[in-house]
Amino acid sequence: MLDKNGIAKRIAREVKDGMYVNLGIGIPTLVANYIPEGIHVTLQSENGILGMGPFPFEGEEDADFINAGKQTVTLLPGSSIFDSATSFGMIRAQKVDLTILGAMEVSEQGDIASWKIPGKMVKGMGGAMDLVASAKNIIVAMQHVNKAGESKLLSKCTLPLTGVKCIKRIVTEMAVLDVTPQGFKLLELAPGVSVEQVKNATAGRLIAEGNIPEMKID
Amino acid sequence: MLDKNGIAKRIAREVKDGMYVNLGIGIPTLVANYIPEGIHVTLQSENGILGMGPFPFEGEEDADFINAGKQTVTLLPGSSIFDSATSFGMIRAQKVDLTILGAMEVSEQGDIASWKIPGKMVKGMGGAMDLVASAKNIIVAMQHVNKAGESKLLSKCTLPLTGVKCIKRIVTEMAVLDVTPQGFKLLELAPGVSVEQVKNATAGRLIAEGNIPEMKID
Amino acid sequence: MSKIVKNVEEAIRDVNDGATIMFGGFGLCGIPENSIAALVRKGVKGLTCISNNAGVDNFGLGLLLQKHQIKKMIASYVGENAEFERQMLSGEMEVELVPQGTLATRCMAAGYGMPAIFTPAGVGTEVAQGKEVRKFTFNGVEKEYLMEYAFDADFAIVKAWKGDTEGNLIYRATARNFNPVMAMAGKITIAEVEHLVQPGELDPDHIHTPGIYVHRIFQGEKFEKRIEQRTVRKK
Amino acid sequence: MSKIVKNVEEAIRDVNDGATIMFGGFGLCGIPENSIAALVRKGVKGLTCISNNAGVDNFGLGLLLQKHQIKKMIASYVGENAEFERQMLSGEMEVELVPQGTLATRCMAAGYGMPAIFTPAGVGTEVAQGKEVRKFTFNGVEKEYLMEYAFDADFAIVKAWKGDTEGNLIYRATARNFNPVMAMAGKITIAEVEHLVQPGELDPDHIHTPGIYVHRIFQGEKFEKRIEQRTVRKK
Repeated sequence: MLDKNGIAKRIAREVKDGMYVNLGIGIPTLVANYIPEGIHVTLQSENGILGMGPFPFEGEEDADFINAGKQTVTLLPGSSIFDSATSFGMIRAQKVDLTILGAMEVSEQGDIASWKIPGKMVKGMGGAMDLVASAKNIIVAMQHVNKAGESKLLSKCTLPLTGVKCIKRIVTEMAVLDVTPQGFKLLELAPGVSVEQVKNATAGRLIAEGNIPEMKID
Repeated sequence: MLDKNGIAKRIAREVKDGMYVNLGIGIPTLVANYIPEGIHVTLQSENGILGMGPFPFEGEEDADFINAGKQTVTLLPGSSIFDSATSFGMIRAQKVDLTILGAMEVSEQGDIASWKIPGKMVKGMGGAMDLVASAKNIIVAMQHVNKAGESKLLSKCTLPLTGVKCIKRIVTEMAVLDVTPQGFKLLELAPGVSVEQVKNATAGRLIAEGNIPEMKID
Repeated sequence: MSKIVKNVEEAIRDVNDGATIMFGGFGLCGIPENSIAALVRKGVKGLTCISNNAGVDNFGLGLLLQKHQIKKMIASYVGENAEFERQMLSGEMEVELVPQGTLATRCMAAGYGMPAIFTPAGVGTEVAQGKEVRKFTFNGVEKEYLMEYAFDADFAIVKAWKGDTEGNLIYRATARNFNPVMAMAGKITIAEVEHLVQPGELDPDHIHTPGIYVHRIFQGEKFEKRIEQRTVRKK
Repeated sequence: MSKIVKNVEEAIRDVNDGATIMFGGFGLCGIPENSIAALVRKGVKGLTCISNNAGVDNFGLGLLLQKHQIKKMIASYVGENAEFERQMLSGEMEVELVPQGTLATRCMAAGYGMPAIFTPAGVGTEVAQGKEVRKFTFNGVEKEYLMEYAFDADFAIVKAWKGDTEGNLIYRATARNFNPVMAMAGKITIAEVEHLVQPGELDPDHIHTPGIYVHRIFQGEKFEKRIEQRTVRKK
């Protein structure tokens, strides 16, 4: 089983040189810490940054410099600032190469639910609906099961949807899976995790063919 | 009869303090020279200027500073530069208070033709179609008759249209006229011009009620 | 005809009960805090507020919320505000949740004189309910889009870093966010700035919001510029 | 993966016969003159060019026109070019005249991922022929609008004043014009700049075109920057 940083490390391997990447709140944010040396990646923050840098040094934080999670950040040399319409314009126009975000549920059709639990929690969708509707390459970073022990990889989402047929790949603490027309295709297992365990934790159709390799992380 | 500068002078009286004004090529451009002292007007040039100033001094012309007529211009303090989409965005959103442009023909319904003579001349509509379709207040500056001596104020335009039901007011070398549901309403006469002369030069319905005052110009 | 108003009270003088107002800002970053405080003092009620977020319990739009001045909130993310959630779940306040890009683009549409736009955001979700869905082939891909209408706001209240007396505005870093698109979209646009300067002091090439969009401008008395999530690293 | 190309030939290496290309510029102001000259030298044919104007007889797009490299021209105003008029009237070249705001907004639509937009420009004129007309009530006024589609261009070739190696661009004065909206809209965007600088030399707040839109960038060898209408006043 991976911890959150492990999931982030595995996803960081999907990031290629020259990519523009949007990282959602939570585990996706951690991905920035594990991007391999020598790879030049530009981070987009949908509140209006390209070229987002690390958190500021203590005492250098500035209220005018925040990311989409409202955290104080810095800008890297070569960065640019733009308004919210431009930001989502570049997202809709698929200029952002890779989007990594969290989810409450993903269905075997690639539907995603991530913003609302009826009667309980409604934080709003923020930019997630725009991102999932437009991004050409989306990876979901999440736990395989929720706090109640129920699978988050379903044949059909039960919560209100964020987007339909949009998720391509999922990385959890247990596995890497692709959404295929036949169902969730198991690509890689986390160290110490068996196919059986993934099967038990996956409510939707799982395809596990041949010898499933172990994830490479470091 | 007025000369071109006379027409421009009369139109300049329509310009009020605080207005944002777009001036077309030709006579409209001359209006800028006659805006009364003490009135603060901001000129928009649709290639991307607010706060356009006069022509540069000899030797100070710069290829990067031009107006919509491709003439070298200067910027006034407090000016701003923007792209073409923003420029026409502010035009469509009716942020520009007054548009002054030329025409080949105007109909008594307020239709305007100004961009094409089939088989003869097709320069393109440039920004004219956008301007007439959106502006809340449009004044046409033109000669009352064309070079062949034919009226340019018609019951119906004969040339391809630039816009429909959009012109509110016309200033020619002979008169000031408003487009009304009943036809061209004669508001003012140029010095030395009679109602009869305007009638003869107007092919569309002309309404001349009561005593028509003489234009005030200076 | 000067755009300068002498203080925030004069700037919001005709913001009355029932007004629809756009508020610039993302989280607490770049919000027109002087104007919000003045609206609280003025006590106008029944407001429809268009803003990406709803502030926190004791700052930003949260202050209007506490006084029950907001009838309807149009926002994309309201997660940081307990009182908001209470008023929403209890039905005291009407809430329209809009995807963030749709929110920004509906502002932009108003500013660009476009009555409606098409976006794929929300297709197949509850956001699409009752909306026109249309297929377009764009860049060779056929896809469904929602038609979303331009906002129609009586006022846009924005905050800029610098502004001149012609109404030209320049924003600083991510305090830009929704401010420029809302500034374009208000029937009356009110700008509070940190630094009010004379015409000619701002470079025409660097203006973010041309003055034509701004009807009233004033230098804010005090900017707290509260930080919502202070995240730092050690030196 | 560097965006810097060593010269204009490398920048246009894959601009082949039949390509659809957007060219920034208004009149001769802000046109990518190095790239146009290279396309003339390369001799690519059958081009569809999207540009507000078509240059003059011996400069700008007029050079491509002389060599009969343009199959179709999409423009708003072509009045300054005798050879253009000849090719258009004789039917040698296909011409689509588009209102200037529609031209700009169709570029913007592509850059903003919007498949279509609505504009009142051209309603009731021959521009409306064959197009969907739709009524909207916007700001309380009911009006007819044309639906116009986003452009689909293989390349956008733009000219900026300064650019950095990340592709960020800054334009100077009215040489901005169509360049930013076209830069956003090209599937491949090529930028020629007067000054190529290192990352960090441009202020992030003053970038007109964020680097994400720009795929190739180079410093032009020579900029003639011809003036079309030299108008001056005496000192």
